[in-house]
Amino acid sequence: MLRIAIDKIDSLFDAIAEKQTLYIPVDREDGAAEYKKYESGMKMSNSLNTLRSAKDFFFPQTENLVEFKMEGKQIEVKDIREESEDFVIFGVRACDARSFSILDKVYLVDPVDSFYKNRRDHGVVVSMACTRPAETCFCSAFGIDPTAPEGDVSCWNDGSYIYFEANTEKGKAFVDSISSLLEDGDASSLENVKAETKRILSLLPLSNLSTDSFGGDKLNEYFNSEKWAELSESCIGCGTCTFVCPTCQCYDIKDFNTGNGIKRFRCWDSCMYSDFTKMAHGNPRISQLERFRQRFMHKLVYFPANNNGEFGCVGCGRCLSKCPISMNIVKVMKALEVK
Amino acid sequence: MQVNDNKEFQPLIVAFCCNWCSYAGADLSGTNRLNYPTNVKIIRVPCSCRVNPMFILRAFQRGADGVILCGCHPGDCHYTSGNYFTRRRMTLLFSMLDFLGIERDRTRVEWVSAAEGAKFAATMNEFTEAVKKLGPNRRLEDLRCKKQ
Amino acid sequence: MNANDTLIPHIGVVTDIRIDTPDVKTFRVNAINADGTVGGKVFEHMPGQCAMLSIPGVGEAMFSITSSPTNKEFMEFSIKKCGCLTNWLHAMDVGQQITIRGPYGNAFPVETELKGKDLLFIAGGIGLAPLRSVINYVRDNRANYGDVQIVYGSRSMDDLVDYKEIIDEWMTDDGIEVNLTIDREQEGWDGHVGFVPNYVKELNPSLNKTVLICGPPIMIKFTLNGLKELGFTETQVYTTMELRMKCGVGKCGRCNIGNKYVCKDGPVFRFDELGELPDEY
Amino acid sequence: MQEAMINKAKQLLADGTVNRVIGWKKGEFVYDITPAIFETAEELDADFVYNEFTAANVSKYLVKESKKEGKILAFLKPCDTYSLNQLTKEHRVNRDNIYVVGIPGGPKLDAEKIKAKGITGITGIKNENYTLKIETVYGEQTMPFYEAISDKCASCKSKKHVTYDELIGEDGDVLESNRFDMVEKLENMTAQERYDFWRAELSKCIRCNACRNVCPACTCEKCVFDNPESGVENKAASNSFEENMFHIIRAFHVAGRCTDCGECSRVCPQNIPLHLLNRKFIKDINSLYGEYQAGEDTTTKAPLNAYTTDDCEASIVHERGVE
Amino acid sequence: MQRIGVFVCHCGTNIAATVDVKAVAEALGHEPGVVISREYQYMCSESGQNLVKDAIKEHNLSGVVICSCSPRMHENTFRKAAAAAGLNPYLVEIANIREQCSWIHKDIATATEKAVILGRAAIAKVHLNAPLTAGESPVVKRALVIGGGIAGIQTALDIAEAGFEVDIVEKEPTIGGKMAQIDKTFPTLDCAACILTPKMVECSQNEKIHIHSFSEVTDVKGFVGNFSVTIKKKARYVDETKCTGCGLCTEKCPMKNVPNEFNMGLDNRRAVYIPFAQAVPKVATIDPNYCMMLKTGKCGVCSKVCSVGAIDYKQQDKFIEEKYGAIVVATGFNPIKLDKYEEFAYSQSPDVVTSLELERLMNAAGPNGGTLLRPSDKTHPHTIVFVQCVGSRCDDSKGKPYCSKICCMYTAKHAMLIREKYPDTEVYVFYIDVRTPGKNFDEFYRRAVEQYNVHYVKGMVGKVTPKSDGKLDVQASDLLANEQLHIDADMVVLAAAIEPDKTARPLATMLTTQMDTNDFFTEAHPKLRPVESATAGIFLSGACQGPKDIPETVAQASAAAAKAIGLLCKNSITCNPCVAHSNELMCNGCSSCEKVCPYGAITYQDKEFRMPDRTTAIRRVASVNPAVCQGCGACTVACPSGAMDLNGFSNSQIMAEVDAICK
Repeated sequence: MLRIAIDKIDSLFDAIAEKQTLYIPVDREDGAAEYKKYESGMKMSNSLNTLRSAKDFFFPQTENLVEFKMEGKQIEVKDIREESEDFVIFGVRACDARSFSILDKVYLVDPVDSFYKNRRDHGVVVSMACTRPAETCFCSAFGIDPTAPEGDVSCWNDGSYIYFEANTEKGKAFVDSISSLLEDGDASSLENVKAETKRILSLLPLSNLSTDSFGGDKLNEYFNSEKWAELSESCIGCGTCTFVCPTCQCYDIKDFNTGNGIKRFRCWDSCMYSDFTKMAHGNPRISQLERFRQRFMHKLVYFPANNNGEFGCVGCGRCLSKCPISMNIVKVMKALEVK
Repeated sequence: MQVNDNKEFQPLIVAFCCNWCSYAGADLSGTNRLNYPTNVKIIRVPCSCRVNPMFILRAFQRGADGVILCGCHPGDCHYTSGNYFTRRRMTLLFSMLDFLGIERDRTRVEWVSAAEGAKFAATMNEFTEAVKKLGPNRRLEDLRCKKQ
Repeated sequence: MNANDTLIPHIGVVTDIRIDTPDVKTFRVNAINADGTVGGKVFEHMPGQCAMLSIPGVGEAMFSITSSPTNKEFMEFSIKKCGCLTNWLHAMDVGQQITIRGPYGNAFPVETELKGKDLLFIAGGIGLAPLRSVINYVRDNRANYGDVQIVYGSRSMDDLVDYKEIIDEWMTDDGIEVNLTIDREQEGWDGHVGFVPNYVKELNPSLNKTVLICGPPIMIKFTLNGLKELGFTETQVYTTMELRMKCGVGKCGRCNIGNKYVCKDGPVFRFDELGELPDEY
Repeated sequence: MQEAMINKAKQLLADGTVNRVIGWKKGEFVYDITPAIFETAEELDADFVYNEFTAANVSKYLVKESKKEGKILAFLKPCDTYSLNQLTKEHRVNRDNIYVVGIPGGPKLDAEKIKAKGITGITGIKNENYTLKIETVYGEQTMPFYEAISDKCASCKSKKHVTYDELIGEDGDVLESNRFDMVEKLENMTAQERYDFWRAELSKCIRCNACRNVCPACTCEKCVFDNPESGVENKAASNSFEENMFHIIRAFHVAGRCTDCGECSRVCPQNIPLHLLNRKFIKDINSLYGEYQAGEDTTTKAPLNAYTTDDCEASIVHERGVE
Repeated sequence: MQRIGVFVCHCGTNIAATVDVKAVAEALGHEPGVVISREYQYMCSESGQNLVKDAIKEHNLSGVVICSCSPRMHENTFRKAAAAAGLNPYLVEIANIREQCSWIHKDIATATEKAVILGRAAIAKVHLNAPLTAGESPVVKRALVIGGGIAGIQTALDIAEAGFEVDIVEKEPTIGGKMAQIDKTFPTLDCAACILTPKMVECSQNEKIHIHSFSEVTDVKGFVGNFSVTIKKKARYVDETKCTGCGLCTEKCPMKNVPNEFNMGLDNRRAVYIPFAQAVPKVATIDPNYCMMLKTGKCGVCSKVCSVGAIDYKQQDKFIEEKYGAIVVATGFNPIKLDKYEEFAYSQSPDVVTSLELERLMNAAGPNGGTLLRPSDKTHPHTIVFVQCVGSRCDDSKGKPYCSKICCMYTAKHAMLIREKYPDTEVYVFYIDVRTPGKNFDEFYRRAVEQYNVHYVKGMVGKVTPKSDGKLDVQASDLLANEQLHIDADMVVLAAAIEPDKTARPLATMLTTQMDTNDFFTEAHPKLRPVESATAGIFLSGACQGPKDIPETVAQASAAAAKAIGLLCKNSITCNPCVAHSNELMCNGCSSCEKVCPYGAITYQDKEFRMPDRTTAIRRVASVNPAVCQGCGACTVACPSGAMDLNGFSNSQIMAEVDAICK
């Protein structure tokens, strides 16, 4: 298996960054990790995961879609799309790596979202297997193996070396492009690392979380559950869970009048927001209960209903640590679960 | 922001003037043909207390380099107390902008009575110069509104 | 990046504005051709499909295309004044350009399930707009369909959309029965007076008809109950929905009812399909 | 304490004083505690919790709850009582429908601070003589208790309950706090340094609105930033201006009303020290217009709704401190 | 989509000389919503207005922008024109391209560019203007006159004459003011009392006039047509309704050494006193600072001698609240204090007096019974020096920058009277300029010089030094002869500057009227509205507005009365529609707006609402009384949710202007 010694990782990053934009997770001053554009000298974070998910690379918080010039009765449409630059995201965890395939099922199905596709086509996802999962992790519940992450390229760290394995054509090309810096080596030590990680996984408090009772077939049953009232009563209707979530993909389209033209942009939106579904003549989801229900129904029921049973959650645990009032999908699942 | 032929930086100054004192003061400086720079554009408000901090930020967003608020002298407010509220609001707002590292000289409150045409012109001259020295507003700009 | 993206709209030109009722206007929209001339349609559609119209900086909203696909010259939109954008549209003059993207959503199954069937159209108020597209499509392909009955009601005579077309064209067509009603007695009106659901019951249409219904939610609810009382089944009745649609392509996440996206899986639903969905509309 | 609270709640439910209780409900881990409403003794026994992680200020929920039928029992920490008083002053709650039991406050712990030490896989936390013994799937870890204290409690301003119907335990005093230290530190930086500091912080903002939605002073029927009619509606922190705009205006809107409960910074998923903006206003108000503590009472005029004829001029900003 | 008409005024060459008006009209014609853009010589002329009216009709305009002079000049003109053409007058906006553009800039290119931007801002604003309808509010048919001097008296008499109730509030125990203290008036030399006292009596006898003497205004609420005024009737310890003014108490009071302010402290009165014989109301007043009974509880002489039992030592200040439709301010003037003018030895020598003191010294009812004697030794003065402009036309902080206007004439009068009565007395007048612009004024002054041989010396007195022989050494310079003079004077009379009464400033705050830096009330417009304040329903009478002599004061008093009568004649007045309003759906009921409203225009109600979640809720919401609101907008900023907005200056309108300017 191709590998590089951990103490040489900087030279690898330098080499990649020379050719294309490289993003790696780095530690912030407040201790949280975030993806940053690599510059020589940056140290990769040892954190389990970044505070914000990696979806930003393909589905940024805001992006301009199109511009208009208005004059008299005339409107001029300006297509401002540009070919994305090639880039590499290094160190994506298994949960986030899976999230891309979920986003793909939204943005790459007909009609294809060219803005998303553009970035997706030009981005190489290099994932990294987990070794120190946290108590908030529950990716296993969604069939994700954190010791075998998806991505164009998968990586493992045994403490001395980082091992590379390409999974896609794009990934292969990437590994080829850095192969001069890699060496072939014995990967047997990884088995121990994986086994240890799996042992830890089994000890995690959420290890026994089951998705068995969820899916598209119990739509009305869950929709009409009496539990929603109690679950949603303390929800403050902010968008934290949505915005840290790697799979939440709702957006709003808005116009910004610059004074010299209109910029039409899209930005993240949250189904938890009170005006998310508001329209000129009313709002179909009038209470926080309905909005709260929408979010979890979408992940646990609607998404699987439309996508062959695949859930719209990857168990990254971000919402578990970030929700201001500590309400989250795990609590919802446990409360709703039909025994 | 506007750039004239000799490329000297020409700041855009938005002046909010209360209808009763400062707007009349501005009129008087016109009546007396007292020059002040074209950079200054006046917006008439009934009272300085009508000026919402949002208007000031909005001006900076849209490309203003300086915002000045003019009202009746304390005690002379046409509405008795409006400018006293203005004074507190703007003191706190400006202090907050300062706290965020926005240049202090981009904002100002000045009391100009209807009789102080000369003061109005002098204030505008002085303020425009002060803003000119700072250069274009960068710290509170909205790049989307930047002129191509 | 040459691929078309549906989020990037086309330009349409408003070439005619017809005042239908005090709060409904019908706008004729043409495309701008490559040579700069104005004419033809911005895109083709099927009856029941929608388009996103927008005035940049004012707003963007989904409207059903009220003209029939058989009309090759232009598209029409009947729009009721109810918000920021529609106010703006109502105030504009002929010659105004707008942005338009689409077509979005599914259509009434005019080429499949509806083919050869006797059709009953039930509309209330501005609800006629999407059905008009189907009615005219049926009229232009008359041989493919059986009897056509139209029940249309509105608050008053002045609120009947497309009244002139109804009187001059639909009523004069053979094999089309038009039943108009208004909510309250009015001078100059010698037709039926009463609410649509009751009128439908009174008319007692034959049970072999396939029903297409559109109107205010309360009208749909009562009419459907009435139809059921008469013996109709949910599989015979189609409607078209309206929920907040933003992207038009089932991605932005706001128009779903259960797992269905109105903008993509709808807006046309058969009632038995709707019955499977959560009660959230 | 938890025991005493549950007993008190049961008693008040039983004697009909209240028909609901707002408190905290235990979660999956030791720290993920959710504010919740309890209606029966059974629910209280099963889920009610009060410990080092019950930091959430429940007073904002009372805006809605106090308008419902019947009286609700609210357990309020000293800092929470200031929020309630401020809401009462602004007629946002119906105080008559609330039965306040004052409970001793913090210091509360912040799980993020424990995690920031690299401690993960947490399955249990115990405080033994101000050393936290943390059980994890990776073995037991320890850290000093004080290092895990949440920011809001680390600069506690008061242990005094300013409104209550009943107290459990002794009432405390208003404290000399160090809460303005960081504001002062920033004030003493150069404008460029301050600008860089805030750019770095505010650029992290993802506009999740958690700070606003949790804030007991932000109870507007419709926030200007959500209202398309307001002309300043904005949904995303599209650029540095909008990041500034939202936080400046939000701080301005709560200036003179913010009780400094610290919830904004507690809930910020990006750890932006938003409370510093509020504290800057509080500090300015105190120094320019006299000491004022929002929520201390329900009658005094908020400093921005009042004036004196000899207030300082706005130019004081230009005259003092570091440029 | 709006249909906006833009009209650019040349204002002759006032605008057109520095602004390319054609280019402005052309540029603004391209702005969104503009359907017609024209320029014209004089927009405010009738044909200019017709241009607007015709365009409104022809193009079915939904908004009009006039680029012209200040809206303070002609906003109303164009609003009326729009209304005449059927367009709501509040759909008109003015872009001020004269005072704020053409008159202050010289470069045509930049001035034109600025004019376009100002026009653009007005267009952006007018896009969002809403048609407004002015409400009406009733007029209370009663006037308040604050100050009972000749100005107040005349105003009150005129208003009463027109048939309206009128109250006079006078802070002194009697009306009459300064004129009562004056001996003779210029230029006719007739007796002041002979003119004034009949008017005072008329006031007391007129059924429509109610005099609140020894009273002060302490609070003013409300607005034009509907003021609510709190008047403090200070305790005078004498029951006004019982006192007959017999004066017995003032003779028997044992406290004899109270400085008599009516005689400028030149003699004494008792602790209980009637200021002067013709006082109106003729009622005694006890001075609590000197009355033994009030101070120590021992005495009670006055009470014993009063046959009608009018003395009431327990009397308290009384507050009454009255409603008025109009308020006339007539607070008058005072001579400035001269303690800063040590060079004139005013505080060192009793023989240095002010002109007003001289009036009393020469008055038959004065301390010397009308014989002019030196205060120090009661001897006849043989040399009198008058010093003009003491504190007037002064550029330092000791005095006033303005000319006190009346000094030249009263000094000529004094000099003439002295020379007439005491021909052996030499009179010197030191002046900077002699200003006599009034009917028969210059003739009067020339008589003093030519007929009465008063020595007018152009020059300033440098120093007055009391000498050991009781004389005063006056050092002065004669500018015309260019020499230094020393005059041995028996008396020196200082023409002290006059200043507004000290009560005027707090009153102005209560009335929300403006004052200039000298504390004179500011008229709404010096030429167009000289007797009105900028605050509707408040009128200015007499010297409170600026220095005036008696004829001018009386003329202005009548003018103010006429304006007040004009208001009182109306049954109702049109309100300003540019007032605040609250969007109840967004209102939090937090009371912030109420706390900053200076007019108490905001109240709260509990109302039932259908909430967005389809429940109903009772919510506390603000509502604005449009008749009380004056439209300052303080509430709009205090309101965090933006529920409170201001008609005519809405949040969106102002932001649209900001956007247009910064575009």
